[in-house]
This record gives sequence, structure tokens and C-alpha cells, in this order.
Amino acid sequence: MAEEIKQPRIGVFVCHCGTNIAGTIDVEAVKDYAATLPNVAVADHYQYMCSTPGQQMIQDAIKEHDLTGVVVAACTPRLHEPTFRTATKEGGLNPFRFEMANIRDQNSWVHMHDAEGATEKAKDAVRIAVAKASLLEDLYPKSVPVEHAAMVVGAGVGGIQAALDLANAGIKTYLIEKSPTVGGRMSQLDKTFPTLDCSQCILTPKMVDVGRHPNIELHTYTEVEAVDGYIGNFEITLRKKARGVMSQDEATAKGIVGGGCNGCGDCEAVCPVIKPNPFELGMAPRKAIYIYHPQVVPLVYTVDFDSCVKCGLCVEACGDKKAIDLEMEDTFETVKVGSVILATGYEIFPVEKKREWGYKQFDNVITSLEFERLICASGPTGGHLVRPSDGETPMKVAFLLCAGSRDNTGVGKPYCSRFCCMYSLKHAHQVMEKIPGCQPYIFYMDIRSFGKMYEEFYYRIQNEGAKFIRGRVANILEDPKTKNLHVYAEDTLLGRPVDIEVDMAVLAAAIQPAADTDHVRHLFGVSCSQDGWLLEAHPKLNPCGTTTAGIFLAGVCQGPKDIPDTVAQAEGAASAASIPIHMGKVDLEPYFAQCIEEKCAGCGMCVNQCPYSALDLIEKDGRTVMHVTEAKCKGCGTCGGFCPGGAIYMQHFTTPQIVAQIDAFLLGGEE
Amino acid sequence: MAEEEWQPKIIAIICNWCSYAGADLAGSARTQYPPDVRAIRVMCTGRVDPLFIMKAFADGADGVLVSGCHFGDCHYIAGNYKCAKRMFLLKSVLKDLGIDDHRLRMTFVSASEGAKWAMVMEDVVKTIKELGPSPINQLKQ
Amino acid sequence: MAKGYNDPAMEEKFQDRYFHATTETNPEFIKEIERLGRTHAHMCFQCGTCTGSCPSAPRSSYRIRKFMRRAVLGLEKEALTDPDLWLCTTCYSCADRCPRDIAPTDVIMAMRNLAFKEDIVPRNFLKTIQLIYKTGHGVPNNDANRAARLKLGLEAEPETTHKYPEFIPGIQKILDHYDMKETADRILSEGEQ
Amino acid sequence: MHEYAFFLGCIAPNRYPGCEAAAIRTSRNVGIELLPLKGASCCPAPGAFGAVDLRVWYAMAARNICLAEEMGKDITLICNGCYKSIYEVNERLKEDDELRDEANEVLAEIDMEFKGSVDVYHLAELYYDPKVCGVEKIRESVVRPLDGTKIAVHYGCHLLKPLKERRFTNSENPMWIEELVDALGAEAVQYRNKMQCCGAGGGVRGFDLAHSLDITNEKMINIAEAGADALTEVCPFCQLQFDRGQVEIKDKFGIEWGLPVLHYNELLGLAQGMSPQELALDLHAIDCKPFLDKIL
Repeated sequence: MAEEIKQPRIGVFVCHCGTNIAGTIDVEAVKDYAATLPNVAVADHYQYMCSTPGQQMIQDAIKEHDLTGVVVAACTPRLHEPTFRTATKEGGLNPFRFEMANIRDQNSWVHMHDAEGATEKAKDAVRIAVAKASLLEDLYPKSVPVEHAAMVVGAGVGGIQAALDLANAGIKTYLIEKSPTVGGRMSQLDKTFPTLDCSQCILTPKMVDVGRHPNIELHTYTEVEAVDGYIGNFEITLRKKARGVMSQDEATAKGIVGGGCNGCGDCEAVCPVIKPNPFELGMAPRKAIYIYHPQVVPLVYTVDFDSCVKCGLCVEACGDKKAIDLEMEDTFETVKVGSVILATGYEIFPVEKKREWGYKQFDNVITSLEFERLICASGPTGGHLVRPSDGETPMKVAFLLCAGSRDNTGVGKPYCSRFCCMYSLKHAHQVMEKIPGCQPYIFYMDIRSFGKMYEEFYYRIQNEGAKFIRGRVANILEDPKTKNLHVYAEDTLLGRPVDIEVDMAVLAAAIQPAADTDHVRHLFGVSCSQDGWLLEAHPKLNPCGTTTAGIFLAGVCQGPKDIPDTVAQAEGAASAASIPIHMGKVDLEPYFAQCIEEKCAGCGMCVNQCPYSALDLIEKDGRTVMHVTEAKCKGCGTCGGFCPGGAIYMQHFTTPQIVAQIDAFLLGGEE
Repeated sequence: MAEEEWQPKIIAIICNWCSYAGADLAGSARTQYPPDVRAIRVMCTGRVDPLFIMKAFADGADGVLVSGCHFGDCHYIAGNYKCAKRMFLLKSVLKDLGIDDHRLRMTFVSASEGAKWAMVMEDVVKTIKELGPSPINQLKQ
Repeated sequence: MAKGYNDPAMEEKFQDRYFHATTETNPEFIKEIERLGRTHAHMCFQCGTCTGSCPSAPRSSYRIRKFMRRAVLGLEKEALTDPDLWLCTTCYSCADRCPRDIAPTDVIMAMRNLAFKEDIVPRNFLKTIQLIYKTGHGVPNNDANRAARLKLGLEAEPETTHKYPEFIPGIQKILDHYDMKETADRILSEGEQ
Repeated sequence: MHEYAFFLGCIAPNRYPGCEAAAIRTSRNVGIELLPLKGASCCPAPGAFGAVDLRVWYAMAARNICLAEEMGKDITLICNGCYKSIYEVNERLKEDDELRDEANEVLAEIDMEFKGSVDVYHLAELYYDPKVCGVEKIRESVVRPLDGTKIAVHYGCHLLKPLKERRFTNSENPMWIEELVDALGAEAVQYRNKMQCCGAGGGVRGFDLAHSLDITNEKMINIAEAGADALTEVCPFCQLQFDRGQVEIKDKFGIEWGLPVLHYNELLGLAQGMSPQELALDLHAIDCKPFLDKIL
């Protein structure tokens, strides 16, 4: 802390960012002003400070002027702090002797019409930064080893892909899924656009792979209970929900030779309790002991303890396999991983909230996901599309796009759900293919067929005879006798209101984050965007990362995407998540708290403030003082903000540094 | 200087993860707001020592804004709760000292709320302009 | 743009039907509409939910979406002189269903206000103004009704301006503040000439 | 006893006085006292006046609200058109300083000031609100159940829409007036496009009568399909459109429906034992006798 006291010598570099900054702020004036500030040894400006010549300027100036600190007034530290720290280091200074003044994102861009005000604000920002830079010290990141394992939360197609990539890269991977089987939403779909290959056919091999990959430890019917630790060293507690049924491995572990569930289904046959199957969206029954569908991975039955009457018939039927334990309880397991990928997916917006379309009011109004099950050969009707009201084959079907998407009323979702246009085209194709003479009507505002071969698919469906009506549906009314539906809209291209009587209407309902997303993101410390989707670190340059080091995102949990985009992002996330694991160690930013023992009264009030249990009281030289476990400290500074004796030294955000910033703003500047 | 319209001195201490990112987002979206506020970045509002704020007022700040994550969204679990509690207490201290407690404000702006950040800026500047120069500045003169 | 044909019928028949965005439109129109209607009409994306909800659309040429378009583009004259403007029953179904959270009905009401300033207004509206000016009521009492009221045990005149005519001058002051009576009388008398 | 200032409007007292008489008596039976709002005028009609100059609409409605503010009573009323004007203007002036100042500038000329001190309720919503009356109390007040009758309900647009500016939560398929009808012993029947407009509003009845009647006629087709014995509503202007409108429909289109149209208060009056004479049902253009025969 207190080696040789050297008069600070600061170099200030003002960036033009092309015209982004220089178009509003008088950079010349800011540079000239900086040169007048105390401790400033050199001030300069340049077109693009982040460019190679810009960085070279910093390196040269450090040497030429024997600088002790560097200030760059440019964009935001959230973008280029790493760049300039590297330049500072290359110039021979400790990288933490760099400070940034944000004069673009929080200045020139938001005060575009107030050049004078913006320039004054930029001068103040530079003055504040110089004040801090004058007090910066050498800091050394703490290097910690990384656990050679990863976790993927959510086993839809995104989670499956990410887990397979990690596992194939030689990383032990825990794949966590809250439902009894992997597969997610994609396993509920019939066919996929634009290739029309069967969803299950392309997904099942991957589902099987995750079930038997030697590097993947699959935990279905399991939820994340608690998360502790930091990048490289997450300790994650899993709640393995009581399944009521043991797998063959679990049975073997308990010494039941040849026992455990082999998926024979004898239990299901005798179970007297019938409940709707959520996989079939309630359109087919299941028993209290169930599997969602025959392709489940793992092929192990699950007892729904909410509906089980514990009659014991299943236990009898299971016989010597002894797989069923109706007294089973939740168990907990803690695993250690280096990085985590969240792939928690989505659910359908409760479109009955948009009452005008009559979902859940009229039998023959269904959602697109229900349509997928009804048209699917393994679905509740064996792939025969029928009207829920009477089981008849529909000959006219209306497809309503943007059912709750692009909706600013506060009831629906303001965003585009992004894949509804394409699957609705696919649905139109399917009804024409399966039911000769069946006429689909697609009510749309815009057809967003943006992907590879998507526009061509639109062309094909139009050619096959689907009728496109450019108008959003105003409302649907049911003919009380026939249960047919009247769909009211305006054909905006024709300029006439339309009333089309159809047998069935399919709502391309908006999607929203899966129900537990908020809970999961809080566990992992990940932010969300305004719509509740998990927030990426940067929308363009870091779409798989989050602001919490070591946590990555894959698939729809980050925002609506179709299967190709989900898989692509999953592979990206897997790659990103594998980097620290392959490096074997990570550097933690050295923003640790330190105890100034002379000032510490040992009151211990800070100990309770720390959310990470990084602080303890210890006996030292006959006194009680606080002690920081650096690996646990994440540098929030909550202890430092609280300590009544000012005995906590928050590295890089020290009290003298912050007070200097405050003073520089309020007391410094022109007299 | 004195002849011109009075420019309030307002300082904002904002957290790195939510409000600072939200302020950056207002920038990317080019949402315009008045330039009166100067920001100091800390990792978490939990770092905000009440003494910083007292120092700012003693130095002559007309207003102080502390802005962090929404409750439940703190990058460090609960630093924002702890800060909010301190701010609440501090407000009553300010009142006792004869400083209108509206001069100190705590807001919660997430990384995705650029527009809200701009609204906060508008509102803080408006509030402080309505309150006028800090009584401490008047004393100093 | 006139073509200079000597036959006015031909000039009319072949009149320029291009939409001239720079010369034909009034940019103030949408601002006035949004001020009066208190709704962000410029955010309309022409989905047609309004027309699809409209009880007048299937029995007339009235297309509320078209009026929204005219508002957005500033086609003031075209909007205010179209008699369909007066076919809105103000049922507000469009307002409840608009995905952009606009109230098209209030856009129509704002346009009607602007039309009234141009003396474009159906006679029935003016007659209502005259009745209210005179009696305080748009649908005033009559002798048959007075008799019926007495039979019911009510007073012949209800507890309104009918029973308390001393309130009528106050109402007239409000209407006079906006020159309502004067305007109504003038437009109606001009129509009779 | 809950006391309210009773805003009469125009059509109820001047065309269907039975509605007024019924409202006063039926509400008293369920614990609501309606006090005369002396000197009230036209609300003013939202379609007719809002269309020509919204500023006048605000000022005139504000004057009516001021009368109740002077009484210190919340307002209740029995007409959807009045509800739109009085309720909406009250809420908007409370929220929007600019609108309020503009209205008060005019009101100052007649020594009045809008303060925003009262609330506005439709009597039907008070009937449904368990804190004031509630369906059970309505049911208990019935002495002559309307057993065996099928009644179609017309809510009317301005009661529920625009929904964002109302206390209600559903303008697409509400059922609460049906509950109030069922409480009288009648069967509330559902019919196609229940929420469609009666066709009268926005000045259309005066501007293009045939157009407005064509809308009404579509409703009559749908109601007839459901086999209703009568139609009930909570708006005298809708009542006028359905009742006299049927005569006009016969004149213009040659179609005769003969469907009795009764305000909910008239229906409630019958169920509470009032005679057709006490409700002046003879003033209705469509003879109510076929309906009355089923219950008397």
C-alpha cells in the first residue's frame, strides 16, 4: 500500500470515436482542459483510441512521460476497459493503473443537441477520472484453478446440444432437467420447418446420446436448489425430486440385483388414477405412475405424488424389480463445476388473456402447440387432425399469427416471437397434405421468413394453395349450433372486412420465458431484459455470455429463436463455457476487500453484511480483527460501505479514491 | 457564470451491473436527457458509504443520486437492499440537518432500462432545479 | 397538377391520382389529432384490427383503418371531407383490441372536432346543440311524458334544468364561451338557404 | 343506506320515466338511496358533443360533476352514455392538470370549480358490487321471480369500453349482468355477437338512421335465434334504439320482431313486485304484454 510515495503523473487521452464523440463534444477543448489539471503530465486526443495506433500512443506516452496512471476518455468501460488495460500493461504499467471516463455512451450520445453542456460534462468526467487515477495502485489478479466440469440447466434441444458439445470436448457435464425426461419443447413438435423432417426423428438420437454419454451425468426430475461460489468453482446443490421409482443403476447401488425400472409399463397398466398428460397439453390421459411418451430418456417411470393414492398396485406389479418406492423423498446432492450454461427455454403465453379470440371459451380454438400434438402421429389422435368439439375432420382452418405477440396493450407481449410465421406456414402445409381439400387461411400482418430457405418455403406454401389474408384478426365468434367459428378481420389489401367461417382456428400464441426462469436467474445472479428473457453480456459481441463470469446462455431463455438458432447458440455457449475449463485457471479481478487492522475494532458488524461469508473475525496479536478470504470475496464493497471505523480497504474502489472523485467534481475545476 | 442560468451540481453514484449498464443503454439508443448529472461508478450500491454522501453535500452538491439494481436483481445478492436501508436512515439525518431529503434519491434501474435511466435523469434534474441551490452553498457564501 | 386540357370533363377524368407526399399532406394534422384525441395515432401499423372490429364497416364504405392512415400521412382534406367520418358509432371495440394500444375511436372524434372547425358537420349534431342551449337537454321533456310522469307519482318536470331553469344561463355561458350556439345557428341557416 | 347523487340524463326522465321511477324504488329496496341532483343537464351526449368540440364536452360534464361535489355525494346513474361522459370526464380531469385547468377556466365564469372530490358509478355496477349491494341482496329483494323467462342481455358499449378507462376487466365476454338477471329467477340466454353495438351511438342514429337500424336489426336476428322473451339493457339510449328502433325497422325494412325491451331497473321493479303501470311500460313502443303474461 505504501511503498515509495511518487508524485502521480497521469496521461489523459481523449477519443473522437470518429464523429460519435467529436461530433458533439469539443475534444480539443477537453484535451486542453485536461492538460491544466493537477498531476496531468500529458494530454492528447486521437481519432480512435481503441485502434492499434491509439493504443500505441498510450504505450509510448507511458514510457516517454514516465506516467503513473492512464486515463482514456472514450466509450464505456463495459466495452473497452480490457483493451486499454492491456495497452497500459504493454506500456509497462500495472493494468489497474488505468481509469476510463465515459464521454460517449453517457455523454455525447445522450446530449447530442447540447454541445456546450456535453463538453462541460466531459471536462468534469476527465477531472473525476484523473483524481481517481492519481490514487490508483498496482493490483494483482488472483489466479484460481477451474474445476474440470460444467453444468447445463435445461435439457431441451439447446441444453442437449450444449451438453453433448461439452462432453465431446472431454468435459464432465451435468445435465439438469426439471421434468422426468429430456427433449423439451422440440420433442412435442411434429415436423420442423423448412425441411419438414420429423422433429422426434432428428431429436431422439441426441436424446439417447445424452442418456449414455460417458462424460454426461444426466439428472432428470431435478432442480437447482442453491448456487455458491464463482467462476471456476461453482458449488451447486441439486434437488433430486422424489420420483418414486428407482433406475436400474440406483437399484444396483442399493444392492437390488437385477432390479430397477426397465420401462416395462406393468405398473402403469394397473394404476387406477387417471390424470391429463401435460406432454399432450392435457389432451390425452396418463396414470399417476407415468412416462410422457415411449421415447423418454431415461426410460424410467415417475410417480405423480400429487395424484397417487398409494394403493400399492404398482408395487405389486413391479414385483422382484422392486423399482417403486412410494415413500421416496427428495434428496440433495452438491456438485462442483467450473462453468454453467442456462438453457431454460420457454412456455406459451396464456393466450386466453386475449379474450377476443375465445381460447378456452370456444372448443375449436386451439394453440399452435396443441395443433402440433394433434397432427403428430404419436399424439393423442394418432396424427388425425380433428376438431375438439366433435372429433370431425376440419376442412377449413384459420391460422392467426401474432396471437399475443407484437402487442403493446400490456396484455400480450410487445416482441415478435420469431418462429410463429414459419411454423404456421408449416401447419398450413400439413393440413393440406393430410386432409385433401382442406383450406388453410393464414391471417398475418407481416410474414417474417428471414432464415435460410425460409422465403422459399413461404413460396412453396403459397403455391400449394394456402390463402393469405393480410389482416390481424379482430375477434372470433362461435356458431352456437355447429361450433363452427367465424373469424372477423379486415383484408387490408382488399380494404374490406372479412367474415370467414372455419371449422377450427389455430392461434400462433406468443411465447414467454419458462415459469421458473426468474427463480433460476436469481440463483445464478443473471439479469433479465424487460420482457423477462435472460440478459446476454452484449447483444452483438457477447450473446452467449452474461455479466456473471462463468454463466452462459443457450436457446430461447435468452430471447425467441427457432431450432437452428437455438442449436447454434448452444454450440457457441458450449465453446465459451469450455474456455475457462480448458485453460485450467481463471484470473479474478482483484477488487477484494482488505482489513486495515490498525483501524479494525473487531466489532464484527461487517461479517453479517457479506453475502458470501468471505469475512471472519480472527485473533491476531492479542486483538480481534476481521479477516478476508480473498477467493470468496467478489468485491461488492458492501462491507466497506458499512464499516463504522473505516477499517475496510476496498481495492480499486477505496474510500480515498471515491472521496477524491467526489471532491474533484465538486471542489475542483475552474475557479 | 453567476449571470447565467443556475446549473445544479448533482452527483450520481451508480452500480456497475444495472444502472451503469442501463445508462450505457440509453446511450446506444440515443435517448436524450439533460447533461447536469456526473456519475461515479462503483461495483455495487452496497459500497456506498453514507459518508460519501455527507461529503458530497458538505462539498456543495445540490443533489445526490444513488442508483442500483432492482430488488432481487443485485449482482451481489442484496447489496442494493443494504444500501436502500442506509439511504432511508440517511434521509432522516439530512432532514435533521436542514437539508431537504428530496436532494438525496435512490433509484433502481436495470441494465435493460435505458429509457428509465433517461426519465430518472430528467426527473432528478427537475427536482433539484425546483429545490434550488443547496443551503450549504448559501451558507458558504 | 393540371394538364391544361380544353375539355374540363377530360381534365377531371384524367386528373393526377398519384399520392404526392410532400405537397398533399399537412404534418400538423397528426399532431392536432394526437393532442385532441390523447392517443398515439402515429404508431398505427395498419393491421386492420379496427376495421375488423367495426360494426359500421360491413354495411358501408367506412374503413376506420383508412382514417388512421390518413391521420398518419397528414391527408387532412381527404379525411375531413369524407362523409364516412360520421359513421362511427363510438363503440370503442377497435380501441380495446388495437395491438398498438391506440384508440382509433378517439382519432375519429378528434377528426370530427377538426371538421367542425371547417363547418363540416351533419345537421343532427347542430340541432342537439340548439336543444341543449335552450333546455339543458338533448332530448327534452314533452306534454305526453309530463302526464306519464305524474301518473307514476313523479313530478311533471325531473330534478334537472327542467325543474330548475335557473341553471340554464350557466349552461349557455359555457356554450357561448366556445361560440357553440352561434356556430350551430349560422351553419344551419346557411344550409337552409 | 348508501346515498348517491342520482344523475338522470335526458332519455330516462323524458322518454322512459318508468326507468327513473323504478331506479328510485328498486335501489331503495336494496339499501341504496338516490338523492336528486338538482339542476343537472344533459351529460352531455358523448357522441353528439364530443364529436363537435371535446372542450365543451369536458366543461359541460364537469359542471354536472360539480353539482354533486357541492352535495358531497358520489354520483350514480342508469345510462351508459351518461356514464361515459360523467365517469370518463371525472377520471380524466382528476388525472390531467391541463384538462382540469381548462375546464375550470370556463367553470369560473359561472362560479364553479371542479375539485375531483367525488366518484362516479353506474347503478348496475353498484348492484353487482357486494360492498354496496351484491347479487345476493338483489336475489333476496325478489318477491315475484321471473321464472320461466329467457332474457337476452345487452351491455352497451360505453359501460365497458374503452376498457382501459374503466374499472371493469372484461369487455369481450362479461357475464355479471347475466348474474344479476339470473338472480331475478329469469334465465339469461347467450346469443351471437352479444357485445356488438346497438347502432345508435356516435350521432349515427341522427346522421344515418337506416345505417344505425341495420346494426340494430343484426342484433335482433341474433337475439331471436337464441329464443329470448325479452331484451334487457342498462342504457335508455340503447333501449330507445331497440324499442322504438323495432318500429322504425318495420317501417324501413318491413321486418317485425315484437321483442319487449326492458331496462334492468324495470325488470328488477317487476321482480320486486311493481306493477307494469308503476313502471309506465305502456310508454314502450313494443308491447311488453307477451313477456308480462309469462310472469304475472
